[in-house]
Amino acid sequence: MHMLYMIFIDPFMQMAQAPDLFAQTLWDGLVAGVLYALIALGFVLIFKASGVFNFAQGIMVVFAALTLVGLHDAGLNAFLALALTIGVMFILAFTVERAVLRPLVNQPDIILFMATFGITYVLIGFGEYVFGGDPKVMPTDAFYLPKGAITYHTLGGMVQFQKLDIAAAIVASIMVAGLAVFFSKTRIGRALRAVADSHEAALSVGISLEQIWVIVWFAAGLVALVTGIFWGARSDVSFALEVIALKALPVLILGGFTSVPGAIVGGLIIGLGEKLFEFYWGPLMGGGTDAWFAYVIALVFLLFRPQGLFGEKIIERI
Amino acid sequence: MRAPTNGPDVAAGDVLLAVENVSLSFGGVRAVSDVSFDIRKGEIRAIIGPNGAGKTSMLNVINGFYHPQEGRITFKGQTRPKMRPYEAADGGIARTFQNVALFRGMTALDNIMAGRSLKMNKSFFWQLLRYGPAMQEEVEHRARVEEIIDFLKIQEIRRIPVGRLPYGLQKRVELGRALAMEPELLLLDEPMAGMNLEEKEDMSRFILDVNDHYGTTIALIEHDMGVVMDLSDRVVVLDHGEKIADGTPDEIKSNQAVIDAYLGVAH
Amino acid sequence: MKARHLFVGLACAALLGAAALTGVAQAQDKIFVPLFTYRTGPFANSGIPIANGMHDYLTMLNERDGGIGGVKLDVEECETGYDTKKGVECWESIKDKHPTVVNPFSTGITLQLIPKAAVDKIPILSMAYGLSASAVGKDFPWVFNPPATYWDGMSMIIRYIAGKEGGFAKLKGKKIGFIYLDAGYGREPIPLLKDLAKDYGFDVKLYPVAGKEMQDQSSQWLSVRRDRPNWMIMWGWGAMNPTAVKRAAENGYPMDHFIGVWWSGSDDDARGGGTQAKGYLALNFSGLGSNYPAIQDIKKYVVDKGKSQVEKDKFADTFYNRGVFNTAMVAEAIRNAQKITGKKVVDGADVRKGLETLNMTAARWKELGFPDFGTAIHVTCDDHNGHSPAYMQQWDGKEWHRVSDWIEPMKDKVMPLLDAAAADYVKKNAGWPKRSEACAKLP
Amino acid sequence: MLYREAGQFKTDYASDQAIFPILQDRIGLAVILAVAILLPFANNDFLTNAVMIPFMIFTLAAIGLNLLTGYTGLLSLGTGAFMGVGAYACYKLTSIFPNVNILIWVLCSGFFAAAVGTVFGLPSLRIKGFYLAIATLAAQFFLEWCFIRVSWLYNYNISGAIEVPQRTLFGIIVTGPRATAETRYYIVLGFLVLMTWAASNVVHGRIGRSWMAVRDMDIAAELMGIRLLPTKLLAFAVSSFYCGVAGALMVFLWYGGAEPTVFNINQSFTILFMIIIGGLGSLLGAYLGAALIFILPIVLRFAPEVLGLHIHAATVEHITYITTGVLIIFFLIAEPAGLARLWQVGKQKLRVWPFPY
Repeated sequence: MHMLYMIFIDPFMQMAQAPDLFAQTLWDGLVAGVLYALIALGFVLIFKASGVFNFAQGIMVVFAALTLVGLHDAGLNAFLALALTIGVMFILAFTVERAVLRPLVNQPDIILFMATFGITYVLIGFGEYVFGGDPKVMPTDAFYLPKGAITYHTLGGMVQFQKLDIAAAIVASIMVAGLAVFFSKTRIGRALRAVADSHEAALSVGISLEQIWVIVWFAAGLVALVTGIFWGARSDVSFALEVIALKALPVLILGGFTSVPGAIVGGLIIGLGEKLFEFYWGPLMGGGTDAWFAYVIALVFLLFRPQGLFGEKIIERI
Repeated sequence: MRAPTNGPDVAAGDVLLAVENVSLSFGGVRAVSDVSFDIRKGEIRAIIGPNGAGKTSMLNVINGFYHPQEGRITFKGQTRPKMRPYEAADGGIARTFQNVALFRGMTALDNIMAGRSLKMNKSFFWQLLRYGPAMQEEVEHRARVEEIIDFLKIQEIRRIPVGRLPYGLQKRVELGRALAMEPELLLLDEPMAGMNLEEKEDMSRFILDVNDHYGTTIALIEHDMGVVMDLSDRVVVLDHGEKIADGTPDEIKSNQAVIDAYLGVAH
Repeated sequence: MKARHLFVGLACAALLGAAALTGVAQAQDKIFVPLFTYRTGPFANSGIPIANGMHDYLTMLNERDGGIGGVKLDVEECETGYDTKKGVECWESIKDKHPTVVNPFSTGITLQLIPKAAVDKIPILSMAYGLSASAVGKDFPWVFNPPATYWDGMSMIIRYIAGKEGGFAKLKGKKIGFIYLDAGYGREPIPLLKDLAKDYGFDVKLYPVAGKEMQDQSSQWLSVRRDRPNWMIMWGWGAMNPTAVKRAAENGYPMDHFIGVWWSGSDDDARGGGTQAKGYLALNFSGLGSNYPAIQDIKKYVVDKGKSQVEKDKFADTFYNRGVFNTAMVAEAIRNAQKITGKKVVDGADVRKGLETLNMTAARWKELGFPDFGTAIHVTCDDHNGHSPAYMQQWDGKEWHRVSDWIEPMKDKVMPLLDAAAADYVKKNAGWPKRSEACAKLP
Repeated sequence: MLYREAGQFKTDYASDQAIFPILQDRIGLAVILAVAILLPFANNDFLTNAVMIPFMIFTLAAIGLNLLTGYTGLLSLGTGAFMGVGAYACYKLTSIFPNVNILIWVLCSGFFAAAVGTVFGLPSLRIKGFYLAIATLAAQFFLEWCFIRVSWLYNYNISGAIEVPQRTLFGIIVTGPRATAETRYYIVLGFLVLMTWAASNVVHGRIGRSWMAVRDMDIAAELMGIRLLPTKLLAFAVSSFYCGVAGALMVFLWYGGAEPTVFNINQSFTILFMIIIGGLGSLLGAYLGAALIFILPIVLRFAPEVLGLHIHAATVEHITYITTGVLIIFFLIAEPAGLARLWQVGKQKLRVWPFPY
């Protein structure tokens, strides 16, 4: 009886009694969701255009952020470092296309998936070799990232918005909007969508598949860089960041592997869901539920909608 | 055209499968509407119609892959509103597919052996040991499969993964896999699509032999009118999901609705 | 063609492998000190400075004194990546080379190696980590974990808090939060914390942080805001530490009421929090800064000669000094072993005796060139830990400062727990060998 | 010239259905087994303890995953957790019933893993491909959390880890620190050989065919009377059984104790690499993949030292990472179907040698 009360009534009582904490949980969930969505976005870009499930996205986040901070620490001007990092991400995209994707064209999905593990290993080794394994502090001032928080004393307590989180949310929105425009308005963007629909169709309108792959991997690299800057500023830039990539997986399930808005909505659902659950129900189980809750949401969700949030219902044909 | 003795006489025999007022739709799009026909024991029954007429959907309904929203199906005297595909298979319905649906990673032999799955029942324990009853069973069924392989003249390709076989041979292996199930009713979905004349003749002979030799009832979808008219005892014609004609090949040939449908005359 | 290249490649790899496996035996004219380090992987931020400290001190002894007792030290790092599998692999690769002592530097690896230590006759020195129960010498003759156990650490923190609150009586009704890495390491102090809570009447709130969530922690710190504990204690490691410090600062938690254990007090841990982290407290048992003769010698003989991997600005930071502290104990144990056995080149069995007679008083530390550097350690046959005191350090926004005297652990609370834990371990590990090694004595 | 099947005629289907129909293959197998049996006489503890025992345990787990992913086409990322279930089950069983032979418990722990695997396999009816992989991630993380959180599982040990007690078999110590490397080696080898043999029997018979049928074309399989859910669940159960036994062996005969992190997601990924590199749907592939992914980094780590190069341990580790990554990509490009396929191609070439076809 007590258990049922703790599960079904007490959390809602708490929400009502301390609305400030509830609001704060919602905000934290949203911020986490935006950050998850950013990682998922990198996955979606590559999957959409090349059908590759890019496991290396997580390490690309670390690699991009490390390069940026490494160059800055070496004494370069912040924006020069940023420009150089973008250059490095382009070289990476180009190399991946040349050395990995091109020789493996038309292979089954799982082989390409496996190849991205190879890329992960190379990037871990290379990144640690060049930059060392010790954590770096993201020079937030140099990049004009805001510090501090906006605090509202309201709802019988206080609600705090970290300026950095607000900036992350804004940048993420701009990025999503930018990508949406890119996909629908530009020639390359339309070509990308053509590739997503059918490789033959893309070839028949005279678009080089190789160029497109370089472009999407480069775009994913940029998304990784942005993700790395914000995650790095929230904690620090180290290889431990790599594991957050796993959080993008349930997001992808919810949003679908090919949908940009899906990645955003999925990210928000996962972020909100796990923060609310951990905050209100986690203590009942001894806490730490955020390690698995996102995956369970995704699993339950899949059982009812195997095609994802934005996917079409699949009719099987023979 | 087959010998006249095989026509009306057999057609008057027992009904093996009856389709009554079946309707099927996907999200508002009607694939089959209010279709009724029957298949009699021992006959070769053709289902024809222009593209998109709902022929394949009809086969899918018959072996339980699609569940019609309305109507009912009676097979061997038993009426079931919903039948699972494996229940259909268990009841003796086998089929081949429009686009070959072989197990591409397996050899031709294994594909046909897989067709015997339902007939093999030795427990997991014996399977683990691959000894005693399990091995005995394996050898018995291998012998049956070898008969089919001989019958279809595919001895040479036994050990080749089917993904590497030419299309015509794949179709033959697929027929073999269906035969391995020793079905009472064999559904063939365009068994001769994409074949040259010689291959078509071979396949036609196999179909007739199966019908004669094993007494298997056959329902087939085919586009080649010559083949259809030669092989089948009775023909049902679908167009836009509706039945427009049903009868012997001769009757169908002279049916105005059928001619209109094939020529694309507006209704 | 492709296939042929592959086979050639595989053959080469196989040959190399065979060579690697047979090439382990070598001549013994040096004292072999393997260092299990991790400069890679998710915990590298804590591992790198320690590795540098350990490596550089031993190298300095070689350069300055020509080794220990006139015998050169053969210092060899084995990279574990904080991964148990690789740790066990390292053990297997060094065990036939007459190693003197193994510092596993990972609780997971330590737990794995404890049973092997007695069999392979290699002592394990797990400096204030690993299995607390291994402090009981009669059950764990081959394992040493000075200068203090986690339980000692927790009791010191509570003693410090009581001091700040104005006595143990004032703890009544207070709320103490405990945020920890959700693993054996972080969970270990919980029983003692709960015992103390019962004794002194304070409330305990637990905030586990899963390894994967180390870099987020927003839910945990929001819960902290809800529960408003008077004090926060942290048992964190790796990237968990700087993130926790940052989140605490963001959530407006008073930093001078936030205390980390000695593994949560590196420079990187606090630096990540920037100026906001000002006031953060952590336990420490090794010295701060480079203002010690021996550390200056490291600079002179090793760092300035380019024989170290340490970055200039990270020389002699907190965890670097912790590494130095660790190898200072190792060196002392080797000296003791030489004295006890009369041998110059000592092996694991000898150094076990050396460790068992480790007695590093303030005077001895001074002799070694570390005046007032480390806590006094007295290891005995029964007590393989010493239960030494530690002090509190505080971050001023730029560096750590010592802000307390030596804080004594509550041995009366800790010892019964330790004995019970050791007995429990022996009971559960059927067939655990009875101690057969005689107690070592310095001549 | 030696590798020919000419002159070996089959006179009945039983011998034609044998798993190694060619004589030379059987001889080769016998030689490999003999080498495996004689290996401990090389008296190299590093080889037995740190190379062969783990290699065999990884192979066993890889066989398990290959039954599920390679043969049945169900991608799973929960291998590590299923191994954990086996290890914890074995630990609990031997704590509760210490007098029963430990090897029986090792085998029994497989059944616990099978049960858990079956439960987490239930979604496989509705979910396919990468979606299913992520569903198994839920199993991975949830079980990992349980290993940390449910203290009963590790007998309330303060260290939060499981510790292997000493157990004997006919008076010989088989687990715990005092068990010799040779004893443990032979036990693991025994499990591996028996379970490989059983797996090979299963995949070559009716059940294996129905698994592959489901993998290649699930709809056609269903229309042929192969029930999808029981078939997939059986694959999950058998696969998890193998992983569970591998997990129990790993803790009891290799590590001698384990923290929950041993069964983390990286373990799952490692074993997945093994089967992809080795060859999906091939038992030989599990062996080759485990050899490449597990032994190669060890060789790389110790190679510079042997060659007399003095490189920092950390640098070696970095180079190991890079080389491993490059080799993974290289092998995928050279033969996407895995090392086992390379082996077959080589064998085929040998058969018709000196002619190219």
